Amino acid sequence: MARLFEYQGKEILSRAGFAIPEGKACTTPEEAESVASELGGEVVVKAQAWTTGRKAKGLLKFCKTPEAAKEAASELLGQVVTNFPVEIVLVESKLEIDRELFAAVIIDATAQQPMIVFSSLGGTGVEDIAKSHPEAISRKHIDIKVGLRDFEARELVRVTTLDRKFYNKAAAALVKLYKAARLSEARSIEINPLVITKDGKWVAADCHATVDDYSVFRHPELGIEIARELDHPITMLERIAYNVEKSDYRGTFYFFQMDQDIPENGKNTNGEDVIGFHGAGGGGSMMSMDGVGKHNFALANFCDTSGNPPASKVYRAAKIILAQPNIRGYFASGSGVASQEQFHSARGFVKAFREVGLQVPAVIRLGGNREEIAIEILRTYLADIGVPVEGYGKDDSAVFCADRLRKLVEEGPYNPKGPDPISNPDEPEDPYTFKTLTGSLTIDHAKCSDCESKPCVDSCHPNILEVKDGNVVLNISDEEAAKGRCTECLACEIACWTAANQAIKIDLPIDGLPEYLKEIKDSAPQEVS
Amino acid sequence: MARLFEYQGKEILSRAGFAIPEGKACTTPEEAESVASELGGEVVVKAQAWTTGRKAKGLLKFCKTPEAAKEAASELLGQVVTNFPVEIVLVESKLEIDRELFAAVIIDATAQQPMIVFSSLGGTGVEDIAKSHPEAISRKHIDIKVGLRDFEARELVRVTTLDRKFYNKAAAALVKLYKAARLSEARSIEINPLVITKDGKWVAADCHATVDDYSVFRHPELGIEIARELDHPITMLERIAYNVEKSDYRGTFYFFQMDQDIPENGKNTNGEDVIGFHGAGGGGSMMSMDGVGKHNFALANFCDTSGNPPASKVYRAAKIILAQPNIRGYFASGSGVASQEQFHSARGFVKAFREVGLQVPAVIRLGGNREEIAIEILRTYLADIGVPVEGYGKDDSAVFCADRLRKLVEEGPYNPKGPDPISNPDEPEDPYTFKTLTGSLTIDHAKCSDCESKPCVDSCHPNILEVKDGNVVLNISDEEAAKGRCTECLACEIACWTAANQAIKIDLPIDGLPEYLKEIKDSAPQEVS
Amino acid sequence: MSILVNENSRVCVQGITGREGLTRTRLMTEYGTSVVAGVTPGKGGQEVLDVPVYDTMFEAMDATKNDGGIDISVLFIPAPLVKSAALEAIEAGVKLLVIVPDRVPIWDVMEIADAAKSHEAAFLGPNTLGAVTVDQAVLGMMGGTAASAKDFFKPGKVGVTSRSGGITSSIAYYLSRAGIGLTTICHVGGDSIIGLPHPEIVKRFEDDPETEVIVLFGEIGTSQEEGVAELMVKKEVTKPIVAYIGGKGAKEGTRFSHAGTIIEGGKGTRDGKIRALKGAGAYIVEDFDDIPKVTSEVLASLESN
Amino acid sequence: MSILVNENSRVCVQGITGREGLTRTRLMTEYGTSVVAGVTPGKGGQEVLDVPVYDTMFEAMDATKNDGGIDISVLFIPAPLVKSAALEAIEAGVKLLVIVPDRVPIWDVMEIADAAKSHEAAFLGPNTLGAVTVDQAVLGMMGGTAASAKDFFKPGKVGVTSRSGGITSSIAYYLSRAGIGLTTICHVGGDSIIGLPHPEIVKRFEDDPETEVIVLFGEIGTSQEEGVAELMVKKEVTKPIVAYIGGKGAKEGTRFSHAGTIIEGGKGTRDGKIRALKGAGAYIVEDFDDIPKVTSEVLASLESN
Repeated sequence: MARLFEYQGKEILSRAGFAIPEGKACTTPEEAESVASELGGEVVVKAQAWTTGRKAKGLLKFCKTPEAAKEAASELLGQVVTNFPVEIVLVESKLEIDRELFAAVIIDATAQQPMIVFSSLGGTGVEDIAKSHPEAISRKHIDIKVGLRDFEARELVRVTTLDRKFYNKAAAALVKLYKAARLSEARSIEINPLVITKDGKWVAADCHATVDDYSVFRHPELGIEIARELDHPITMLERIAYNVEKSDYRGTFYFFQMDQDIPENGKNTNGEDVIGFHGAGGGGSMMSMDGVGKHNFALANFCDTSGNPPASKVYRAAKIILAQPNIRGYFASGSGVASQEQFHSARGFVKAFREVGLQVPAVIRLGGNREEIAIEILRTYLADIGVPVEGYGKDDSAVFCADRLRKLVEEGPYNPKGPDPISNPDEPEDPYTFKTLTGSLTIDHAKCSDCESKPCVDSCHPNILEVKDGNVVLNISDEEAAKGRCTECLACEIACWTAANQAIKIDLPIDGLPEYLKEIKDSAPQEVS
Repeated sequence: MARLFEYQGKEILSRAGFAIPEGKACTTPEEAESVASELGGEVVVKAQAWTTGRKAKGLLKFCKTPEAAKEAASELLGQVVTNFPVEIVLVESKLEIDRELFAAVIIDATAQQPMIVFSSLGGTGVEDIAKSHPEAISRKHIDIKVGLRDFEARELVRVTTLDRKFYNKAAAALVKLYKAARLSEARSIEINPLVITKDGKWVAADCHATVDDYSVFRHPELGIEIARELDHPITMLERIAYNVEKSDYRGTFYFFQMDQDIPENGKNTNGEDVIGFHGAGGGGSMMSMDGVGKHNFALANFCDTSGNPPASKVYRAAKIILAQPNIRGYFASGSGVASQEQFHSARGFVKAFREVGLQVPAVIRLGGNREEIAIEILRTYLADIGVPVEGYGKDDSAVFCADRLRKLVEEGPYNPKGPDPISNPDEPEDPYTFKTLTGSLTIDHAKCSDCESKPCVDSCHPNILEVKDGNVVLNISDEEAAKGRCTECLACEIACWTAANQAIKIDLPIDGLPEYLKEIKDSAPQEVS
Repeated sequence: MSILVNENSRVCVQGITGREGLTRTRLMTEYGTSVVAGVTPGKGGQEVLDVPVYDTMFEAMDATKNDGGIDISVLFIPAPLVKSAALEAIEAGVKLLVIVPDRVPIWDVMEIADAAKSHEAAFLGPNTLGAVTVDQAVLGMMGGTAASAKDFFKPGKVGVTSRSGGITSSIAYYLSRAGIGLTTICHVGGDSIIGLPHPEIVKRFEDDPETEVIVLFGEIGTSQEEGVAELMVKKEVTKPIVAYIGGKGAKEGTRFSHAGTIIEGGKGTRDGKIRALKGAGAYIVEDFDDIPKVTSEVLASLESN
Repeated sequence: MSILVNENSRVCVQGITGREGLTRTRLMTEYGTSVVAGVTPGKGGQEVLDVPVYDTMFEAMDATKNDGGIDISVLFIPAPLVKSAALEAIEAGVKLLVIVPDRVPIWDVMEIADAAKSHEAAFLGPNTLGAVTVDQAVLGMMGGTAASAKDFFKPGKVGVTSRSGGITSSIAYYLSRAGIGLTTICHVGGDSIIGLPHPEIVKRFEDDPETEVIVLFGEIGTSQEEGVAELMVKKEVTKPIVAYIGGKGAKEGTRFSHAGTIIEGGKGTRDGKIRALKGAGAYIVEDFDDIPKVTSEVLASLESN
């Protein structure tokens, strides 16, 4: 349910033919000045921010000259409003207002229908109007098959206190408002105030809109880069995670930061230990968060990999979580009894933890289908990394697991071994490479040909490897592998590493992460010289 | 139900996302050459004409070079096909055809619903396919509220003999076809053949479309100048009439020519006397045509003014009918018992006949509401024009009236008086002018002030005239008069002419008619010198 | 009895404040039609010819519901706005619409038809002059003024259904002049898709105890007349039908001013219609002026039975 | 007895030839679900796991109608195509849909809901793991494999309804482990508009003679739990309800991965839900791990009555 700024909401309205004030969104004072001068006359400079009552907060400034608009813009730009810095101001011609009304389209989840709301009074909060002047407001569910027809809109406004001379214009405006919502698949569009100007036009003076995250893919016209509502400006790490999510349709991946500024000792101002959190499934994640909360932990982040994600996705999620500096532990826990086969996740953890060189203790609760194998994988392949990683299953509660992490954190410090990837560490002499859905797999046939047992072939979950002339190769086409027949389950790499010649390297790049890590490292406080 | 050319139909398809061959409509051989050269490779040059079986008729030419395309275009352009000269050729890349199918959307008037028809065989007439391979065809009525959904389209094609590997592409194509029909409000769109190319694309190789005349006003994208289907290219006079029709919403006006080449003696090749025909109402007009047919008359034109048209419209229709040279009589007849007040029409005839200077006898059957007054008007104001004009009412049948015209025609020749308009013949000294819906009215106050009786004020049907300071003026605003409060009933002009000072002139221009008349006159056969 | 409308029918006029709306409301009320409401959005609150005007159909329905609501709505609305007005009337619960305007886009008509079907409503037209139940009520503009309508049409036992508006009045007048009285006369409308084509009207006449003979005016194009013949063959219509089919002089493929009068292939031809009706037992009149004579003979033969 | 599905229910899988469709069809059939048809447009004619595949739902309906047709369709379809597949199933006459996919656009869901209403059909989801009627049938992907589903869930008298898929299995497993058997367990789906929210599922449990106690897992956001409380107050639901509401740790306004878990003003808060349910007589469990204990006590008290 991504929120839009006023100017974006107005663009939606305008595309549906709804009148909006003349104006333009500006990012610099100079641009504001030039727009004001183009518009001529008095303008209003409006901070684009997710808040109400902007006038009272000084976030709207009326300006009689372009110079005044420039000054207003430079005052507004950069101000922080509810965590977000103002990056855009909307410069518009001032409206000559005759009266103010209210109109909105929202989705009524219980009725499973869109609803239109109209009030012949506007300007102030619609809840207040509903209390003080209920006769001014009317609302109606809309039949989604036929939309809002003009006669329905007229009937809607007729039962308010609107003067009947406005009925036809009101109906025309509401029909366009609904059309705007329908065309953009908005979750809500609210116009408050809807203004009748002195020359009789119906103009949207302000607009609050939210759109449906699930449909933005078919609305490039909305220009929404990241369809997600956060309570802070999106961080670099969140952007990196979002790109991973977007480029892999298999299962869910969701990541956001809750503490971007963890002190070096890993304790927040409440004295809680801040940990990386890796949930699985919405309900299970929240249950698990409740669990860790009981043990004096705070979360650096929220993360959810679920819906049968491939090992590669869990791997990337873990690497992103571990890119947060100064966390004191790693806690992964889902609902406890997952339907998905848990060994995929386990392998993702193994690859990530070894590659990064895990520095802090981790508790991984992998309850569900094939959890025994999953726990065994963690135990086997992470035993030597110098910090404890404990795996648990469905019979161990989230609270118990959080308690284990508490104990492990307190039992430290440990001697982490540092990075020790499970991939072929050498430049391959005789590389055999194919693409996977989100990365690539390279077998060094120079090493592979020496191997008698070929454990990788047996371990391959989708059965796409075979031995040919003593080497392991695909038994499907490269295209099929790249389209997803290779499920990136990581089993072959682990098998080759532990039971054969360490000939395989699976490369699963995360766009932007290396640069991000470098930047963090460079900007870390230097010792005073 | 205006017919579209192939290239126009394809434009509709293309707007809805339906694939059409690359190409362009051309009006000159040079343009065809240049388009062919842009397209590259083999092209087909197709005469844009309303006929089927163009290939057999040599109206499609495959060309391997731009020069050949140029030559083909010059052969095709100007050929006459079913009365119409070819003015446009469509030059398209030749398709590599794998198979040919058929698809159409038509309107089923009885079911009051659109219908989609699909055939897994195409290329030849769909009626033939229906007979020889009924299993290839399926059809379905479409719920107009929701349109054609992809799953319905799949089910539609499933019950034909189409190979199932094509189901999804077929459904996508049919959904687009319906969308094309819906968006353009077509009466019918027929794609035959619908081609699957060798590289698997679904392309409309040909397209026959007709659109709804009543909705073209909201489809400027169709570029239809005259929404009417005729069996000949539109004539200048028809175009003049159409512009009158279009610019006056009051009542119906419909005119087309049936004989554009009347010999000087007014007799066609069957020896029938050709007359000007002026009907009123579809049914009444046709009945009246049946009537004249019994008396060895042929029609120069069909004309219908009905639906309560103002006098001004009847006036213009009469002038347009009389612009046809060499007619032997004028026959006006409606259903016999019209609901509309007939004196309006009568005044229209009076003004037109006097202005033009009627040369031939006329029978005007004005049966219906207030017919007595109407007949009286004709009798009174046309008694002196030198040719007989007889008025009849509801108790006189069309056949009887046609018989009267026969007798009058045979009783000639007459001595027509020539033009003698009922308008103020002089340049006004003290003009008082206001606009009416389709013209203007001027009173010469220099003449008006002398008049005691002011019969114009009493005769004014909508009561918008009054005497002020001895002169007749509007008692409403100029704007109101221009918007239609002056109904152009012509009563004031006739009253002033016959009972007062001939001070009024009502000017009701007919765009293009003076120029047309001049051209006819100039091009009339000159006496051999 | 009668069909479509009688003196007790409660009628609304949509577009009552317009030029045509006003004129025809006068015709209707003066003739005796019970016009109980008018609707023009934005002009509610006034009275027109003593008829209260409302802003929406829902309001009109609501305001009249204690007195019996609204049975019929007559539309005098510009063609591009007809769809909205018709849907409003249908959704407000009106069961019969009379759509007078010409040139209503055909896809709009299909939407109206769809809505009518799902609300069990019917509509006469578009492009209809309306209907008259003689000496009881006028719907639309048939007759022009109350005085001429009273003068033209006399009560009796014959129902008239016609595809031409002017011809409806003509037949009704000529029958009345010949001493043959009428129940209801009805112009089905001149467009290719209409709400109540001949077969529907004929069925209603069949069910009307007062109508003894049906006079039908057909035209080339559409399959309405063939549909009537089918009803006769299936014995769903058993009353005698006197039919005249116009269009002798029409060339195939040439379009006259009715959208309906297009001959498409072999369907809808004059000959085909006459053959079908004759085959089904209708009395075919070849000469328009003979309609009263034939009708009178049919009536006489009914009485002698 | 049970709700939603039993061993006799005839099930279709839409998208049966896809990755998930194939895997979950195996789960369903191995568990005992009667999967009688699969549908993938363009891939009809083959068999998948002995299930015949059809090109359209209409074809599937037609092919199976002599054996009893199709009761339920489970959708494994990419989110952008769900609307079309769901409307097809509904219009073909299927009365219960299980819409597994995540991220179905909300306006599509409203269209599905509208079609379902007018065809008297219901749908579970979107974004649901499905439902299991223990030892009879699985719909969707709950349990992962037939072996684990058999292992996790034991039959008995308790119905489970949950807004979280993983938690549905968890509660069902922990109850089973504690010796408390189950009738049907159901994940209502994680989106803000879902076809069968808690109140609808609870009503079905009320009508199911075998279900004696209902365990409900709620979350912040939406008004589903408040709806259940209302049913209890109105006595439309009289069976005991054991409820746990998750989201203690959620900050207001912050969005977690369920679209539903948004707190809007005072509505949909954890406290409000608990208050409503408690007020209506539900047994509120504060500690997730206590669910089996409380359920067992409620069952015991039922028996002692």
